[in-house]
Amino acid sequence: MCAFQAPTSEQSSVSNEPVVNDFAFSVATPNGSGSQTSNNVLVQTLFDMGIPVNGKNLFPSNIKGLPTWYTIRASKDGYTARRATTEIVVAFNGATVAEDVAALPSGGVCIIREDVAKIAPKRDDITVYIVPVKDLMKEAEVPSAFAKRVENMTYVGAVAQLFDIPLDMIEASLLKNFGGKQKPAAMNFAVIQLAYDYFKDNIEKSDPFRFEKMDLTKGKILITGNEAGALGAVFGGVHVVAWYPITPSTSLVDGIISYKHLRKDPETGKSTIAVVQAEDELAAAGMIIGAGFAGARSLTATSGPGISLMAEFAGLAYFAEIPCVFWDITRMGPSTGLPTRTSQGDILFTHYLGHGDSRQFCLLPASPEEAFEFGWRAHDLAEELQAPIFVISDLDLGMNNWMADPFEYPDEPIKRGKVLNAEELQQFIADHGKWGRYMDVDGDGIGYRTIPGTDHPMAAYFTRGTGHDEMAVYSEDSDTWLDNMARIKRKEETGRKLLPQPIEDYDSSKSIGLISFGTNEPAIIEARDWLTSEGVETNYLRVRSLPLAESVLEFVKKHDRIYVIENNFDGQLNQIMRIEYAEHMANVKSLALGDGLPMAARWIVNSILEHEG
Amino acid sequence: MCAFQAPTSEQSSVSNEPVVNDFAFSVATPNGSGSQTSNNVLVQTLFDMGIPVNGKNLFPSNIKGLPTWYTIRASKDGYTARRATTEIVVAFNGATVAEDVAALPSGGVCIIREDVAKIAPKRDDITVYIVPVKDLMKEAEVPSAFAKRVENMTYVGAVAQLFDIPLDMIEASLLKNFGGKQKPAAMNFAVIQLAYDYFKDNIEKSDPFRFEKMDLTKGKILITGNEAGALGAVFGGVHVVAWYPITPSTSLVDGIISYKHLRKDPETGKSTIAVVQAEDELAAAGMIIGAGFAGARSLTATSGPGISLMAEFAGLAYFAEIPCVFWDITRMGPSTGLPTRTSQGDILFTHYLGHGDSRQFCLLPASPEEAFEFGWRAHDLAEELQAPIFVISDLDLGMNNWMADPFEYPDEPIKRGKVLNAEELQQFIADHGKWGRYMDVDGDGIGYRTIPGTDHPMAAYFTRGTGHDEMAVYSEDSDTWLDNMARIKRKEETGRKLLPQPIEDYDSSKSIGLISFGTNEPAIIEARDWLTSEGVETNYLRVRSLPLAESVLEFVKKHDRIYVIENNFDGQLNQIMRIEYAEHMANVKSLALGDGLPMAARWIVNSILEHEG
Amino acid sequence: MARENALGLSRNDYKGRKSTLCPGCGHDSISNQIISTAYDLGLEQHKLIKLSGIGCSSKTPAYFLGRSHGFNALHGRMPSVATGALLGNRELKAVAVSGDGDTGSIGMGQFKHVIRRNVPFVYIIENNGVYGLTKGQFSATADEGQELKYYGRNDLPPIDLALEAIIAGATFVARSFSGDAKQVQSLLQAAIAHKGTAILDIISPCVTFNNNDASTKSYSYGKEHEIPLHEIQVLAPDYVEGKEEITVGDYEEGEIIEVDMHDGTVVRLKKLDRDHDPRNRLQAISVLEQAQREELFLTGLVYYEEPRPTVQENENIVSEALATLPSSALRPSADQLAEVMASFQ
Amino acid sequence: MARENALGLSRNDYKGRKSTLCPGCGHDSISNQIISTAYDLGLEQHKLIKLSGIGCSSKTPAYFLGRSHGFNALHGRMPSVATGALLGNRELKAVAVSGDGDTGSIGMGQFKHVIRRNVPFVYIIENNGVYGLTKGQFSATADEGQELKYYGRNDLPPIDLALEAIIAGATFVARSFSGDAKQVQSLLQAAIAHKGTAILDIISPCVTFNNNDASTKSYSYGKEHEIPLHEIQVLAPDYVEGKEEITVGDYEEGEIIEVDMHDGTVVRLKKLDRDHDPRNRLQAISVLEQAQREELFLTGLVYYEEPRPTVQENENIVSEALATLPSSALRPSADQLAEVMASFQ
Ligand SMILES: Cc1ncc(C[n+]2csc(CCOP(=O)(O)OP(=O)(O)O)c2C)c(N)n1
Ligand SMILES: Cc1ncc(C[n+]2csc(CCOP(=O)(O)OP(=O)(O)O)c2C)c(N)n1
Ligand code: SF4
Ligand code: SF4
Ligand SMILES: [Mg+2]
Ligand SMILES: [Mg+2]
Repeated sequence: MCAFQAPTSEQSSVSNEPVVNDFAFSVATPNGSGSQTSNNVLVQTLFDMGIPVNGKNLFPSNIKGLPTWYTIRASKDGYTARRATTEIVVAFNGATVAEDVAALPSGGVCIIREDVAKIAPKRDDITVYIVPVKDLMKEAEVPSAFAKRVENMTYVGAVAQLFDIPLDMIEASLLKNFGGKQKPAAMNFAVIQLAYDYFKDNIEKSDPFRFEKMDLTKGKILITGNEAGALGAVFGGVHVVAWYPITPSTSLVDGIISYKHLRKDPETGKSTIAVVQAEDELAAAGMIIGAGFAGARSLTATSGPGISLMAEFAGLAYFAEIPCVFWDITRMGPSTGLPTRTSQGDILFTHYLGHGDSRQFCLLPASPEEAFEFGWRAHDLAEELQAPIFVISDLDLGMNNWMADPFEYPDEPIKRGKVLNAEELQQFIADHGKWGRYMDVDGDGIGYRTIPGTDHPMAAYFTRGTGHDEMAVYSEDSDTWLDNMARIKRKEETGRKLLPQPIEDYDSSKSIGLISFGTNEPAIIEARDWLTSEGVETNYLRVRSLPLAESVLEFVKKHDRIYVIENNFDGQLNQIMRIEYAEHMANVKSLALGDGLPMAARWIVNSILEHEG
Repeated sequence: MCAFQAPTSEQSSVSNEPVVNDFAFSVATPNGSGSQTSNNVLVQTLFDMGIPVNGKNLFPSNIKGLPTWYTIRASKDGYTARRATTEIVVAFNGATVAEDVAALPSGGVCIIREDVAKIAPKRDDITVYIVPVKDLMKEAEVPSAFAKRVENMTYVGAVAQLFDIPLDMIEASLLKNFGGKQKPAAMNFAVIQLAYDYFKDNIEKSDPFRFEKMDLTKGKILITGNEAGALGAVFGGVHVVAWYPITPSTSLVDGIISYKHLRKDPETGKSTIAVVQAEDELAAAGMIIGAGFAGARSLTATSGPGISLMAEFAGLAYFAEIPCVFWDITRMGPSTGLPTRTSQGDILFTHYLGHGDSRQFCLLPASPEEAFEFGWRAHDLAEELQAPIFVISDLDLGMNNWMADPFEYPDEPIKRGKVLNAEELQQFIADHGKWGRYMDVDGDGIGYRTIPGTDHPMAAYFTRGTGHDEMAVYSEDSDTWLDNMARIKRKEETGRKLLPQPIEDYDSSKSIGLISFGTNEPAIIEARDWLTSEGVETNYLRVRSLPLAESVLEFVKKHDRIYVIENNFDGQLNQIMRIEYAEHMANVKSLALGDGLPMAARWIVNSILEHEG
Repeated sequence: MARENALGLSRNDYKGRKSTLCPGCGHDSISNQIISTAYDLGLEQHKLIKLSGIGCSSKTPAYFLGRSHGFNALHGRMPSVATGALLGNRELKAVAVSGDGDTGSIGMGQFKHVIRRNVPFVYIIENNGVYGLTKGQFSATADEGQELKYYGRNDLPPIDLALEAIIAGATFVARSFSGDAKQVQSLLQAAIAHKGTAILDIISPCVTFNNNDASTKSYSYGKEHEIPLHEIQVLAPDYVEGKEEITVGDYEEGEIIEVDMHDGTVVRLKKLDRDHDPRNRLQAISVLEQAQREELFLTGLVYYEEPRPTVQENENIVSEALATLPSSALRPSADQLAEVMASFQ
Repeated sequence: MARENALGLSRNDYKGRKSTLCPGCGHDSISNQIISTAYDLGLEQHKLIKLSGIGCSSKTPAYFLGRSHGFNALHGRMPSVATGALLGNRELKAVAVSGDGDTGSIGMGQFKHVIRRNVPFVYIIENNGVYGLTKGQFSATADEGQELKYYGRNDLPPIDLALEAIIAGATFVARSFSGDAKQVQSLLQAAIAHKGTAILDIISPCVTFNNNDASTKSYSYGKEHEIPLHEIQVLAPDYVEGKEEITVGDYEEGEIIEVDMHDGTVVRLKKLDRDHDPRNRLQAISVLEQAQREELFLTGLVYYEEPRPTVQENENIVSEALATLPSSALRPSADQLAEVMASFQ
């Protein structure tokens, strides 16, 4: 396979006009060869040049050797979605060079390692630049222990020279990448410089692509969704993090570990966050539920297989009403599936996670900003709703670098929900005659809880996953059961309003509406412009939580035709909408593609044109 | 609480006319007091008298002491659903006597232990018969080790005398109950006789209820669904049973153990069924999947918490296409819920069990006959579809005695599906140039498999939950992934037609249709007659498998109004229908009640009249 | 007037709801010992939590310490819930109850790992050799070769949960018998003082499903075969005089082992027939290995080790309860966020 | 011409697909030893199955025995899948691979219980002290106090999987080093002959994440510190002469221990520096306990016991494979059904 697709006919060749800041290039290397640094440096430098950019890493489930691709897209118009096609390939992997070259459009560019070039297919309609890696490395005299990893700097030099990236800026981002450490930065830069000079002196540029400084990234940041989510947790007051490693969620917990220091007690230097690597996902879930029961803010991060394993605990948290936060950084399923490919394929299962009549609250971030915001807000919501909150992100958001605005500092005080301390409990009893954990005195389905350690003889209650009355006492009575379930469903309605509401771009003159969620956002933005240019005007609503907000239905009703766009196989958001609004789904069409790749505008446009055309 | 409900106004009193073979009585005792034998004997005897009868046990999640009720309903018209109300109560439990007496209709009967009577509420409008248990037991001179358990025989004698049950028939079923052992039967019968005589000599009957012989049970059997399912598995050729104890599924495996002898090798006396008590549900699932991989027929039985724990393995079996059978004897959830109460609350979760885009085949038996039939057929279907099959029964069917027709011997040869032995593999390769585990040469989504042990150099393949091509080789290629998923979904369509199709009672003159599944059947039968008598004519379709058969949609389309009747909170069959047929659900109404009790006709009738009235 | 402890509470104040277990169930005796111990020690119930898995045994936390928060979690998963709760609030003490099925079968992984993390709590296994609540299947501690009415013969060797605990790194491992009230109380007292996971494997007969004389988990077997490794006396931290008195006067060299617990409590073990020093790991393993081989019902403090750091110590968290830190400790400042943001620019 | 074994197959015929592990990974060496052993023994591949969990280690079954059916199952759940497969077809032999994370963390429960059931198969733990596939987190066998680049210090004591196996009732437990090809092959040969769960805990360096000299799971550490408990020679069932020869001639009394395996294979252990009789359970436990305490890397056959009945024997199933019984053995007759039905009338 290859990370990018062969161009379709309408895009099959590149014109000879200069192309500035509006093309994509893919770097093909074997996994574990250290190309990540090269790619990061390139992305960072383009970003520093003020060019809207994104980088998508398509890596294998393997530590070393299998093919990996990194696609960097610069877009003067600010589009940050994956592009289905790429104009330029850096072909540094013999194992994939055939497909990599074949997928280039006519007029495309191939920057190729000398040894790889020997086995590459020939094409007359593309420009080929050969990088003499061996010679350059010999010249560079890098200590042999580092040679392999530094090799990839040769293409950085080549790219910089060919497409006009200032070397000093490359040097700066290299230094940044090495956390300010001069020595490794210098060693790598020397190789870049050599390659740059080699290209300057020996290669004649014959392609139309070029970068030019802009100022569209000013004030922006480049960050992965998992780092953003981690920061959200840290600023959201998380106390207990329990997890079990699994791709692609691991870096979220790594992020929490690396920002734990922000939550040190200034006097003692001790931490206010505990991060425990559990023995498995069941234990991780149990730990965060235990912490939630104890009144602490807790979080786990996992992916599909972990979500499956946590189902029993998720049902307990739902039914015993324990605040806690689960992150699902979705990867491709079913089963172990494709551990390093992105997907939005867990939302139906997660929304209904747990046997019996469970229904979970889910947040659906679409960007680093939201990963941060939902990251802190999830802990407020968990305590306000006394329920587990599932933040469903995905590999694309979690592990790729996204351009974002610096995060807004949480604009509200921390909300701990309805927790009674000893005095408040006393008052409650005075007001209501008694206190019971699950009494719904406010009519919102949410009781008042006490936490262990509350020094009051009536404060204790018994938490359980078995049937219980409003005093938290075991009960098998039918009416008690029904009352309790009805209250929990009432809470669901409270949540429906409290959770992040959809974001709409609506104009009553348009009759076509798009509905989506999460990381499809950039592709949809691009697709809408593209569709407009094809004469198809669209409105757009992005769902940000489950259960579905009421405005989703309103949006559906206001349109003649709705397309629900998702990155999964079954069209699961559409399925959830069908469950909730079957009566109004006649004009709703599901557009679902679960191919493991971040969504690209092209597919959306083509799919919609097929119906609208 | 109390097992039966207070009568509604229209049913609040019993007339003075003789009532023959058409009433219900409930026996209230503390759990673990041995009343099960008494109740079984009464049900068996009524059955032997040819009277249509059922017994529903409402027991606590406790070994000894908490209240338990057993409701026996005799119905000359053959209705076997639970009745919401009861005319007679055998009040042998002081802890519940207040509610038990209060719930009787005016004109009802209370047969009460002497000591319980002392604390019972007084009512003028019911007939009360006091059973002097202590005196009778003294007279009986039962050895003290047995005294407690035999006490309950006193009400058997009382009931027999009061309502005209022939003592010799009681004696016969008692003997049967003790597996033909004379001694315990005689000891128990002596107490029955004493109570009978006491009632005959000292009590004047002043109520209208009476039993009379009929011949409506001729040729029928009385059996629990779990015994039926167990027999189905034994006649379905199951090889490997792995399980972890959980109410209410345990008796299914107990049943397999007790009928294992039918599958002994005649020569060696060795078994062709292995039954392993696993260390937990995850291991049980793994074992049956391992067995399925090895080509054996395998089964596990569990309930909701186990289904949750098996989610990851269920996804693996789905995606790696391993034949195996899961029984879910549903109990009340979410979470640990009410372990001894019935529910139909797992079908949505089970149908979509596993993260990613999983979708499981489910069978939904409604009777012992179907539990048997689906029991053997599930193994055929699993091997034909190369997929896990989930048989979703419930506590009501699984653990209560149901009247049924003797099971039909499987009318088809055992189907092992597409398995190639060495010669067939050779032929396949000759025909198709190669063989790959997931090649879809028939276009039905189902490949040909080989099993370990096949003596052919090309027979081996590698089973995995990760992405794979049709040769079963690991692949991360997008198109390969999509092709594979598309094939699996094609298989789903094959299954949709192959699974047991719905049973319809349709008459084009009627515009109202009822849709349901599983154990609601008897209540719906009764409700339809009742509704007819109220002027509301209905058609009826019973769903027997998921994904939904095509005829379900046809049925929906043919009606003005559809009611989907379920024993759960969320109306899950309705939700599944909405997912599949959103466009056609405008006139479909969900009637869902998940109160832990087997469904009663009254609720259905009232609910429908509310809408139709 | 009812007797009172140091907090002015009666023993009744340490009870929970009425038990719904079978009359005579061993688990109820253990609940009673927990109640007595907490009452005697004058424990503040609001500083305690009670946890359990699922099973008859796991129901019991509802029946003791009615003024403590409790959590009846999932089958086999109590240890993880305990870990989380004690990280969330390290000021709490936890008394947790599990069954032999709950711990030895479905819970084996969590049992091992909670010990390895040294989560400081009292972990009681109410060991009856069967699954009580699901009506009498063999558990993983059932005797090899035992026959049960419904489930036939048990072909598998029993798992020794005390031995498993030691191998997993437990620093306090005891075995006892629910019929030996005094020993259970002493061990509970010591376990509560222990700064680490304290494993109490208490044989606790199931009178309904496994009380046959032949079963090593029956009352009669326990009564007849219990061999205490030592007599145990637990001296509270402030109990100074008594300590000197007895040490000096009544016993000869080698007849008494004194184990100093972290909080000043002293566990004094008086030698009986056997020489057993619970501070020697290999000896503890050997004695259990021998007990297993020879079917000896040895009870007492089998193993004690100066505790390793607890999970909270390893996590290096603040000494107060995380759960009740003020909001100010929960959210870094806007400046700190700005600084982080700058690093991504 | 390539060399051939008794079946006329070359060593190549025992290979699988090309490995995708990191060059130099210890796991690849073990795959090679499996290939060599199967080739040398002339095993029929269609009578073998290969199983694994999830991890770098668990990928390896794709790289050996390409003519055997394989199952790469779920993380930590290989043992249950193996149990089911070997009940479904008892004529198969199984070689299973797991990792230290796969077995020691998520898989601890199944590890214990598969051993307790004595499922007859070869269970190889490719033990590198880290989670390779998820990029270098500590596993439960990591050294206490070890530092890793991303995950800081490991505060927890390592789990000794060999010791855990013995306590769980394993009848064949060995430890080895992937760098010691000869010993690995000998142990594999003996393990394949064993009628029960054979546990091989093989230290197998992760060159990418845990190959620092200080790590006890590194190549350099293994090379320098390995202390074989004995020299191992495995004599196939038909190897009679040699047996007598050596026993009589070359060694003195007490210098050789011969372990007779169930199928006639003889494992001959020649004494090196230490006296270790693997047939003594307490000795095996002690030696591991000591190794753990003193950080000794002892390798060899640590424990061997005359095997208990296997899971298939306990289940008392027919001696043929259940999976391929004829249909006639799968469905009782109509008469039998009628008889059962009558009993419910
Ligand atoms: C996940 C799950 N599986 C199975 C059960 C059913 N179950 C309840 S208690 C129990 C066994 C209890 O045995 P043990 O832990 O020994 O406790 P005991 O009742 O003997 O005290 C089982 C299997 C359950 N509740 N949850
Ligand atoms: C249920 C589940 N949780 C987590 C993972 C992610 N995961 C894959 S391999 C692995 C650890 C592997 O470690 P180990 O067993 O030691 O094998 P190694 O890679 O070191 O050989 C983990 C946690 C998974 N695949 N499935
Ligand atoms: S069944 Fe056994 S364990 Fe359960 S309450 Fe009764 S005696 Fe106790
Ligand atoms: S990461 Fe480690 S364990 Fe995995 S293949 Fe590489 S060297 Fe082997
Ligand atoms: Mg038990
Ligand atoms: Mg490892």
